Amino acid sequence: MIGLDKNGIAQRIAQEVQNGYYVNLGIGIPTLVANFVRKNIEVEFQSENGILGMGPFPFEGEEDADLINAGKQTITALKGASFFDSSTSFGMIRGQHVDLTILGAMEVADNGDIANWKIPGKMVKGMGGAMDLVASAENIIVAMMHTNRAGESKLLQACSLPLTGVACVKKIVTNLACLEVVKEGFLLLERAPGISVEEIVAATKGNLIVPKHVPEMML
Amino acid sequence: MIGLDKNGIAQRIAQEVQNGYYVNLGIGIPTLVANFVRKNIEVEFQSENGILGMGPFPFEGEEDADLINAGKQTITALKGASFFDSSTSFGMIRGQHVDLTILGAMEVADNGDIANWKIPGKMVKGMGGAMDLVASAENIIVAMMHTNRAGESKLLQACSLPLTGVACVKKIVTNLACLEVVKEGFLLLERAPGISVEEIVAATKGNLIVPKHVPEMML
Amino acid sequence: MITKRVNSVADALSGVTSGMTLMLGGFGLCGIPENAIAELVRLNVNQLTCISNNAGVDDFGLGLLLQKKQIDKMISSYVGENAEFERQMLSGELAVELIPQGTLAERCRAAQMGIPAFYTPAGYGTEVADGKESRDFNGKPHLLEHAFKADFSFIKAWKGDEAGNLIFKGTARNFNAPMAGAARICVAEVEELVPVGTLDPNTVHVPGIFVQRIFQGEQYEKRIEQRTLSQRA
Amino acid sequence: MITKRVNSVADALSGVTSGMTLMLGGFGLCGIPENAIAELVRLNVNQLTCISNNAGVDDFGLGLLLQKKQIDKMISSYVGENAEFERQMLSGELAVELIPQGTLAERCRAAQMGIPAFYTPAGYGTEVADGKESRDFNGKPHLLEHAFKADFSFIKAWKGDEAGNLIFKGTARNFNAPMAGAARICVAEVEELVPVGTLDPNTVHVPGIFVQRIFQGEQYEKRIEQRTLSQRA
Repeated sequence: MIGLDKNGIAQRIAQEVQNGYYVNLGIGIPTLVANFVRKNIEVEFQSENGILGMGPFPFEGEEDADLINAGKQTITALKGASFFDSSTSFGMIRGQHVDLTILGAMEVADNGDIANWKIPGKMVKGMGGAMDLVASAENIIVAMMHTNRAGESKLLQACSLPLTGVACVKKIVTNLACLEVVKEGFLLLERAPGISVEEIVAATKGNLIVPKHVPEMML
Repeated sequence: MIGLDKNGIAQRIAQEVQNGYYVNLGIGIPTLVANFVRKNIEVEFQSENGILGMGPFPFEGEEDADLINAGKQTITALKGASFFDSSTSFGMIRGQHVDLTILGAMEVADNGDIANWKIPGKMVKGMGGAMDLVASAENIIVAMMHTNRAGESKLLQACSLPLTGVACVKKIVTNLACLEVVKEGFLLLERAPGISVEEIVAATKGNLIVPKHVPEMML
Repeated sequence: MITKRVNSVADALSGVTSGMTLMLGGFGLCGIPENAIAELVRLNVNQLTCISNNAGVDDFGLGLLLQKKQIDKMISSYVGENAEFERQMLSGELAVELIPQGTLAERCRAAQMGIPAFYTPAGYGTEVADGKESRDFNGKPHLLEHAFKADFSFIKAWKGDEAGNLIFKGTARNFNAPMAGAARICVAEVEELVPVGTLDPNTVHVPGIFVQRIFQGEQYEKRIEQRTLSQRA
Repeated sequence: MITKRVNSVADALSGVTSGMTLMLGGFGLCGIPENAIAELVRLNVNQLTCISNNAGVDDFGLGLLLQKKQIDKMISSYVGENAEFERQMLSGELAVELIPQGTLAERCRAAQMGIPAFYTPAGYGTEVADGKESRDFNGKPHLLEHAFKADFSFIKAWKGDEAGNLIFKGTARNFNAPMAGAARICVAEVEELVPVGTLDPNTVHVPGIFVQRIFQGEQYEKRIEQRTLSQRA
């Protein structure tokens, strides 16, 4: 039981990106989503440190210390880009002008709660923009592995870690499945290639709703 | 009993403008103050519709519909000027970055209350930016005639007209006198040229504090 | 890039109906969305609530909508310079809500930036405070003010591109910038629609994300309200 | 014009003393006030409270102040990438207050713009909400957040003039713009101090009124934290 790798998760999430979307990508797997978005739709990526219309990494010799993304990586600006300050940037997020937020998580609860910023007793690095993003965005997709390194489910009835946001996650794509958060819990939408419903049930602790037919993902 | 004309009032107020001041001038007499500010000090004029570093009226043929002041008059921009939006402009005012506000009034009370925007029963044009200015500025000087057309004092114990702001006026320059608002009322600082203390007392309804010696204004 | 360009002012105003709340940029006649206003007149929508710092003059700007009695309510800071406005207001045909100018601007910006409410000292102790919550901060009383809610905002910029990025000129930025993205749909009209890539991303005043539709206005009168001049020496 | 130019970084930091609350612009190492930080190290002021989105890396940015234990408290949104920081925090030498990044930015802007408090949904239902007032707007819970109070803000721009007008480049605008005018004294350092009249008033990002002192930095390292590259085809 392995299912998708990180690129596979990103590829599946890219299918959720629709024409005309402004998208904010978190660090890690979400960053990879940009590589898989269909070329025939209009999409712009926002990075909360102050750019709209973010492009790929620069070629060697063209990197600019004044042009980075929220992961502090050197980037480029596409035609039609704009730069702005942090207050304006989070205004875009808080004002729900950004259509889709994709971010990682340590835990997601079956009511949509998310925990992704703090492990008590361990070094705490801070929430960065995650709390603003999850409190504001109308459409939040979580990209993560289905289980942690100890093999325990990251999809729970209630988060055990300090929360980042409350009842906000709409969809989750893991190495095993694509799930939607509905009133009753995690609705299993799709299986990863080669993964059975039983394997997903076994790896999920939160309330899981399993329809009669659960199709395999089309990648 | 006439005392100063409008230019005289503006000239006296100009003496209050200090080196390094950002100044917001209201419509009417306050606008004239710019003509009398000493040339050897650094001053910038802000107009709340979105310019800092406002210059004189343009020469004929150089007027620009996109460059006006808060009185809707065509103006020019000096070297070092900047343009900004209305939200930022009132941020400058609310954030007390503007050092001095000079505006007209219909009535001032001896606790510093000011009324200058509405006469009930008459056409009401609106407060414009006056309420923001008087609620925010640390240093507010009122330029006005001492009495109204009916000869009644505009310096009162309590305003009879709807207020623009509460306990905010610091200084008043009229055709008759220069006064400071202190805890006990209007402190008479200076007489206008040729005006006696008795004339000022007779024209003032609010509590007036008359020191032993009241010098004549130096213009 | 996400394209915001529409081909005509008619397309730009598609969906505007009677009874809506509209925001309109400009200060006096400076930076007003002339083409959108002309189209509102042509559409003959009425019972409008208009959030605009001023109400135009008798025969220009929002005065054109007032003449045709398309406006039921104005939310403004200053409404002088308009005889028809005065007549309708005194006769009770037109409702008017007057708001301090800085509060008006910040309530637009709050709507744009997803801030539902904020505190400001403006208007405390005046009739503007009637019915509003007040609270002391740093020993000074403030009023609680709320973000506006509007169906459309019509704004006007100097230059813009198809991505919706805008650049203003001089004091015509005024309410146009904070009204961008402050309504469900923001329609920007520009004097010049330039190809994408022309505008330096560093100099963009309003990023395209705040704009839903953009078009180049057919013509601009840009009337001057008070032509004041200096005498040449 | 009001001149804001000072002749040296020493003059620019005149009045900074131990125990003060300082704001420092930048995101990661992008747009940080390198020369002001170097001078703070030289001045050896300590017991500082620093409001800054990040805490630098071990040997650059605020990491330089942390090495010398000049900072008692950090108010930030993200503080990774710094081993000495971690050591001081875990040992209790350093107090850390973590704040959502958008709230951090807006609390700076609120201080700048004279808004004492505002509501935001960020952090509701999390430990960030502990001890804070909450209130529903439009059926959604929000937290009341207050403007920061600080003694100095140190910001860095690309270009500036003697009037204090600033222009930023790329994503180096970040917290530098909302921290301008957000403290009692705002010190701006620029890569290039240009003659007054050089900057187009239309393109100024921060008007000079928000800046008390300006100087051209002696040199800028502008270190890159994560040099990520695309492969040429």
